[in-house]
Amino acid sequence: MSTLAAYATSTGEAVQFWILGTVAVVGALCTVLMRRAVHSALCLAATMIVLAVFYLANGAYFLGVVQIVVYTGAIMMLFLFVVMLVGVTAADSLKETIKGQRWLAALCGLGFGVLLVAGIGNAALRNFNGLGAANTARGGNVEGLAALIFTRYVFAFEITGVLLITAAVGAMVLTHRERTERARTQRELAEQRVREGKHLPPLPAPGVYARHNAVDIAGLLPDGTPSELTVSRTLRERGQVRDVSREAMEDLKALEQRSEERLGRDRAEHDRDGQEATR
Amino acid sequence: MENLIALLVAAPLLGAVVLLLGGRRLDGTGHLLGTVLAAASFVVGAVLFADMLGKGAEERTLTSTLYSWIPVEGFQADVAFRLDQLSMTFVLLITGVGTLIHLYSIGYMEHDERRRRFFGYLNLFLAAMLLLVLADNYLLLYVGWEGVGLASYLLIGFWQHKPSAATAAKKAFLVNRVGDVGLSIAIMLMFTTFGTFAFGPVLSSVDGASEGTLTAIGLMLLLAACGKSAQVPLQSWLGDAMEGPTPVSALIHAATMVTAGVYLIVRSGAIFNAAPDAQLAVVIVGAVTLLFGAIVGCAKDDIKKALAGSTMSQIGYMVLAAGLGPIGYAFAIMHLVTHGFFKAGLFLGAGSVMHGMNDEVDMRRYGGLRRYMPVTFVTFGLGYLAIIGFPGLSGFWSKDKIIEAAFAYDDGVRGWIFGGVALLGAGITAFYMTRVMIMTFFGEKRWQPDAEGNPPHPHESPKSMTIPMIVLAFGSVFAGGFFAVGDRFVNWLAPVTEFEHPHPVISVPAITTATVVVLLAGAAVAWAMYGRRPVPVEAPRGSLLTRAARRDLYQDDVNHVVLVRGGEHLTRSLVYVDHTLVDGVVNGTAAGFGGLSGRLRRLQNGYARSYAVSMFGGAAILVAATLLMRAV
Amino acid sequence: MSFPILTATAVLPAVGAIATAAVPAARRTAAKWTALLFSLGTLVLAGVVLARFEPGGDRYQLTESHAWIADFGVRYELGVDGIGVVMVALTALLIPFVIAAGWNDADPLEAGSRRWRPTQGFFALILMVEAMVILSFEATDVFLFYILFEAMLIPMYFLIGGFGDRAHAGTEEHAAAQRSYAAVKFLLYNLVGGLIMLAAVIGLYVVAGSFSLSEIAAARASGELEMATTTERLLFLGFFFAFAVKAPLWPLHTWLPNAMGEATAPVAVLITAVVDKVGTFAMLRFCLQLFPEASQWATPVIVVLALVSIVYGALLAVGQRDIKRLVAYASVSHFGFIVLGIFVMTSQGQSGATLYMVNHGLSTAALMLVAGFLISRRGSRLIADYGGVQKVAPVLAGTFLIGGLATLSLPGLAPFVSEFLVLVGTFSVYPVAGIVATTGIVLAALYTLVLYQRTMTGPVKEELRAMPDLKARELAVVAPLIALLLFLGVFPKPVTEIVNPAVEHTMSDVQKQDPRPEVEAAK
Amino acid sequence: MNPVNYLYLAALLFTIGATGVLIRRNAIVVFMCIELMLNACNLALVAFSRMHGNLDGQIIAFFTMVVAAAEVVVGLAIIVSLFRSRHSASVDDASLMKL
Repeated sequence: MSTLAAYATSTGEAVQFWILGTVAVVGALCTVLMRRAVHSALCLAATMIVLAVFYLANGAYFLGVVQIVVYTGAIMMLFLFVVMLVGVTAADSLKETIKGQRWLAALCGLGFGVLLVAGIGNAALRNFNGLGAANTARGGNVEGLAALIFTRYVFAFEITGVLLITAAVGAMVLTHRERTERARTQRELAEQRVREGKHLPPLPAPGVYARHNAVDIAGLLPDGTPSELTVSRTLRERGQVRDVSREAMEDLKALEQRSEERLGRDRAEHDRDGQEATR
Repeated sequence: MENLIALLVAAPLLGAVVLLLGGRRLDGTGHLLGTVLAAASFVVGAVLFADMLGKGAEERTLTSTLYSWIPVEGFQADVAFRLDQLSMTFVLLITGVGTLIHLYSIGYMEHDERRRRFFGYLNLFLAAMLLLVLADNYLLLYVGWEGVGLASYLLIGFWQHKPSAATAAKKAFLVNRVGDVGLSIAIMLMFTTFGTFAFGPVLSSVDGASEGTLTAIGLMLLLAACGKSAQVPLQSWLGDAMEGPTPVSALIHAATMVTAGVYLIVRSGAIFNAAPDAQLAVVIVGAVTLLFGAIVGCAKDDIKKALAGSTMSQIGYMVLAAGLGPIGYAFAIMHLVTHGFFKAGLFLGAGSVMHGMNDEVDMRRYGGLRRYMPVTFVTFGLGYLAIIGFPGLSGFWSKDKIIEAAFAYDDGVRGWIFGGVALLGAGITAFYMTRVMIMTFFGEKRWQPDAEGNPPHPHESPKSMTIPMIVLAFGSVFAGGFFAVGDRFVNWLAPVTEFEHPHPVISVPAITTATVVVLLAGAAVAWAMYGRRPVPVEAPRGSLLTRAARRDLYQDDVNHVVLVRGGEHLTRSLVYVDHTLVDGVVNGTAAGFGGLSGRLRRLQNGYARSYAVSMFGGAAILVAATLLMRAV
Repeated sequence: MSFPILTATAVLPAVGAIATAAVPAARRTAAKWTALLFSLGTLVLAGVVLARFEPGGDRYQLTESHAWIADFGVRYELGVDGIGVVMVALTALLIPFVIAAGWNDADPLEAGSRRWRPTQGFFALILMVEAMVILSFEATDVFLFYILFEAMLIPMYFLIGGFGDRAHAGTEEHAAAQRSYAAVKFLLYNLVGGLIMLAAVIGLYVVAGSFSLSEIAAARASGELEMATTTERLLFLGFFFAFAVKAPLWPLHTWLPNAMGEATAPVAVLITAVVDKVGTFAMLRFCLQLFPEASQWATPVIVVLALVSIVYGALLAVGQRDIKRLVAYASVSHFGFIVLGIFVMTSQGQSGATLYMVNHGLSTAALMLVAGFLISRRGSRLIADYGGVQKVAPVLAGTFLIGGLATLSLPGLAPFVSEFLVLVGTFSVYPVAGIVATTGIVLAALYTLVLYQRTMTGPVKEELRAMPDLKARELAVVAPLIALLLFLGVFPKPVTEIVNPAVEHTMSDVQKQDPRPEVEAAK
Repeated sequence: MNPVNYLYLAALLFTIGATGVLIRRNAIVVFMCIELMLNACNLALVAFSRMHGNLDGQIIAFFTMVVAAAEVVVGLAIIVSLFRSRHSASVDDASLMKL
């Protein structure tokens, strides 16, 4: 293990870097470019796992594991959870609405990247100490970190602990909605509906077709247009309602055409029969 | 005795303060108080005069320093008085005529609800005028100078509800201010030249100064005199000043204030004596005004304006005489005093006529008044004879001397020119005064009803008005003779003004004869034109010269076009420039910043991502800067 | 240590401001009386200062000195010379008149108006201004002066922007816009000036290492402190610019007509008679004393600017249609005279300029306050809306005329003395400038008399027939001012006695001698 | 191979993440991009730790993770409550930061 942490990289690490590095960059790009948030999240998770491997490769064993457990395991799951909450299948439009924003962003990104690369390239980073000594000084990477955290960085550590608790409480405060009044009973709701004078009877049922899962298909009004009321609001907002009104008409049209053809052929046969009969 | 000098000024000043601050409680008695205080001042003057007569000719000058007025490093102005023969003459004239006119005003202003204030202003005028002639330095003289200007402003505009009166008052003050600029600059020149502006030191150290400086001082003093004494080119205000009540015209715009310019020149005689160019300018101004006023006087139908033209012309004589140097100073002052008598008398007579004619001033609507106003007719007539220089009356003695002196100017061509002008002026004077006399008191009645349709009922004025007229008529008749016999007046003034006997280019009897002939000719022409034919009620169109003279020889029109219009355009364009250019630059800058901010505001579009871009760009710039700094 | 009387003159009005502001909102009259009493108390203190000041004594008297910001050498240093003590007295004298004249100006408007007018605030702000102006006349520490110079803008801004003239043309909204324009313009002009001055103040500290006026002046005089010519000139310009904005000198004057036009008449008096004087006073005290060579270097340009101010201000006054703006432009003209007097560097000029500051304060106060009374009666600032006032309100017209005559420097009234001294002082070194400035007296007569003629004489306008004459309170405001104008006109010695030694000091600062007369006159 | 390549990779990932923040409107994706940037920093820190042969870099990376966790918790909570009130997770909808 200690050799891995040394400043000289082995060929194996080089190969690993180039392969996984590519993966990480592609993952990052996909995070930015995917239209659906859930895909972005998955790509980001992939990048993070790659980074965890790099940590391990750099001798930061503890961090590598924490990266997987905390980041990939906890934080990314939190992301996915929120994505689900907000609407998992809604795709973002990537069309830019602020004039010039994309160009400026690209320009700044490119410029910044070039600057960073140039800076790193200019920096004299040739002599590495390697991590071997540091990692082994107290018996291992974890022990070494622990020694530092609980000595030199103990205040920072404690303060981050406080920060975490504050954040947890803050999140609760932000998302929790205090119920300030008694929940209304079914009777009261019914009475309210009567007072407001709309939808006295139950909402109309969704359209039911044998070939479809009916919940996401709007029931059709007599003129053939779909009724909004028949499908759940959540589905509507996610854009997951399927409109089958035209489909039904087309089905009918196809049916009619087919029967026409069938009937036409019958008539032709009939005529022929008739001619034959008169002949 | 010195302490009495301050009392001369203090008495009318007290009157002015009490009357102006006293409020309506004094409405009933105010005019009496004013008159009494004016008379008190005259009495003090008479006492001082008696005292002065008791002393030798060289010891007659009294000075009295009250207190240090403006003590500043290198600049000492005192409130100090000087009473010598010259000031004494003026004191007696001012307080004497002033008291008479106060008396006259009691009757004249009887029906005016603001009579108390009128007397307050009159007292203020007396105080300022006495300060003017009693001051021992030019700066204090300047105070009196502006003080009489203020009193004149207030009195011309006394009937302020008449826009024409208010305008005339403003015009008088403004034109006088132009003259005041001259006096200011003269004082400043004296200060820089002599380090002082007190009469004694300045006039006694004239020899040390260069002629150029003295000429400059002289010309500036002349400018001042032109303003105050209505000499060309600053004469335009005097005609309009007749908008004031007639006693004001008599006192201020005939007898006293307008002669202040002559006083100034005579007082500064030492300076003029050393600056012949300035003297020449004075003589020219006097001669031009003499003719100018006379010509204007010939054409005016308004009795007061005709008299105003005459005043201008007579002061022209005085200025002309004052410009002649030691041969003329005493005669200038002598004519000034006799003129004070007869011109005040003439104005009071005119006032009396107007009083009886529903305040009508147009002579074409008078006529035949001699039977209705006998006292006025006689006193006015005596004044008339005096002013045209009828032998034996006051005007003859004083004017004749001036004509002689003018012929004596410089022994050569100049003597002929200015002597001739003075002689011609005498002729024109006789013409226009005869015209006034005939149109007013002779011929047939041309009376017209006034604006309300009341026909005039001419009647003799009350005693309070006629008595001053009679007293002044006495002066008009006898004063000149009294002064001239034995050169009394000349000898009296000589210690102050110096005196040389004039040596005219032609003999004195010839001049006297010529004068008499010329004035008879003038009077005869006037008789031929106005006495033998009926005078039309509506003024005929007249010749080119008549029309020009009616319009004051177009001087007002020139002023209007050049100064008023030009000034209006100038101020209007300056207001525009101030608004658009001076202010515009600033407002433009402000608008520029506003516009820029408006543009920059669009960057703040509220989109967090936009802000993020700028942050990111900023970070990039920071990185770039760091790298650059490392690279350098 | 003796009683710090100079501090007291500034602390008392400041305390008064707090006390006035603390009076409950409903008791407006009590607040007014509080303000008036405090201002009168300050006047008494100023009288004590005047009495304890010895004209022939040290240059700076009644000095106080305490460390303030030790790290930068900033000290709380006070002291008055002859000029300062006169200005303190003038300020303390005028404020009671301003308060009395503005007695009803900050009352709530009639019902239905949405504008909020905190009466207490109005009087508290006036006292605040008084405190700062007085202290700035007393400050002998450049930094302390700078702070006050800037800080007095704050109450002035609110006085201009918050309490406009009730008489305005057009709608309330339009008037509010005009007012806020004027207030912002006032603030911006003065802030720009102050900013440049701040740079110069810092520069001075860098060069001299001290903020103390007396220390720097002494070091300069003894030659310990050498300033490079360019440095001195730049620093001078920095200071001068700020003072020229405040004074105001052409072409930096355009804020004044707006501010004076939109503010109430007492506040306009406060601006022109009190606050602006800080500018001219500071020219005398700081520009000439700290930068004598640079002052002489700049003199020709400044003299020309002052002349332009005189003539230009007067001409623009002639062209105005608004009474208050007319007075404002007349003030521009008068400030031209003051600056001229300061920079011609003769004894007469400087004495005249100092005297002019006092007299202009009195004469403008008289004219402007009467104009304010007139305007409040008719509800219009336009000259054309008046006519024949003399007939219905003779006392008002009379006081207005006297105020106008003082403005045109009629001999016998105080401004004549100062104006003539300035003219003589100018003429003795720059004859042409003297002559040009003298023409200003004709223009002054023109705008004053035109104003009087159009408003007071002629037939009475129909709307004015019922106009009341001056009330007792108003007469009590104007009468003492006129009495003072008359008194100082015939007997200015009490003031010149105090001012003369200070002027001699200044003359020796700039190392100038009065020109000798051409001829030694016989005595 | 030179371990500096890790730094290049970190720079690249950081830039991609930053660009993503600027381009995407969905608040959740923006958040993910921020996480990507943080991870890139961590990678760089770990690489530095290796280069310099001490563990401080890792400690800082560790703290970064903790803080990132706290930040995600709060951030996601904010997104959820925003979504509740606005029925949208787009950052452009919350453009009230102007007059």
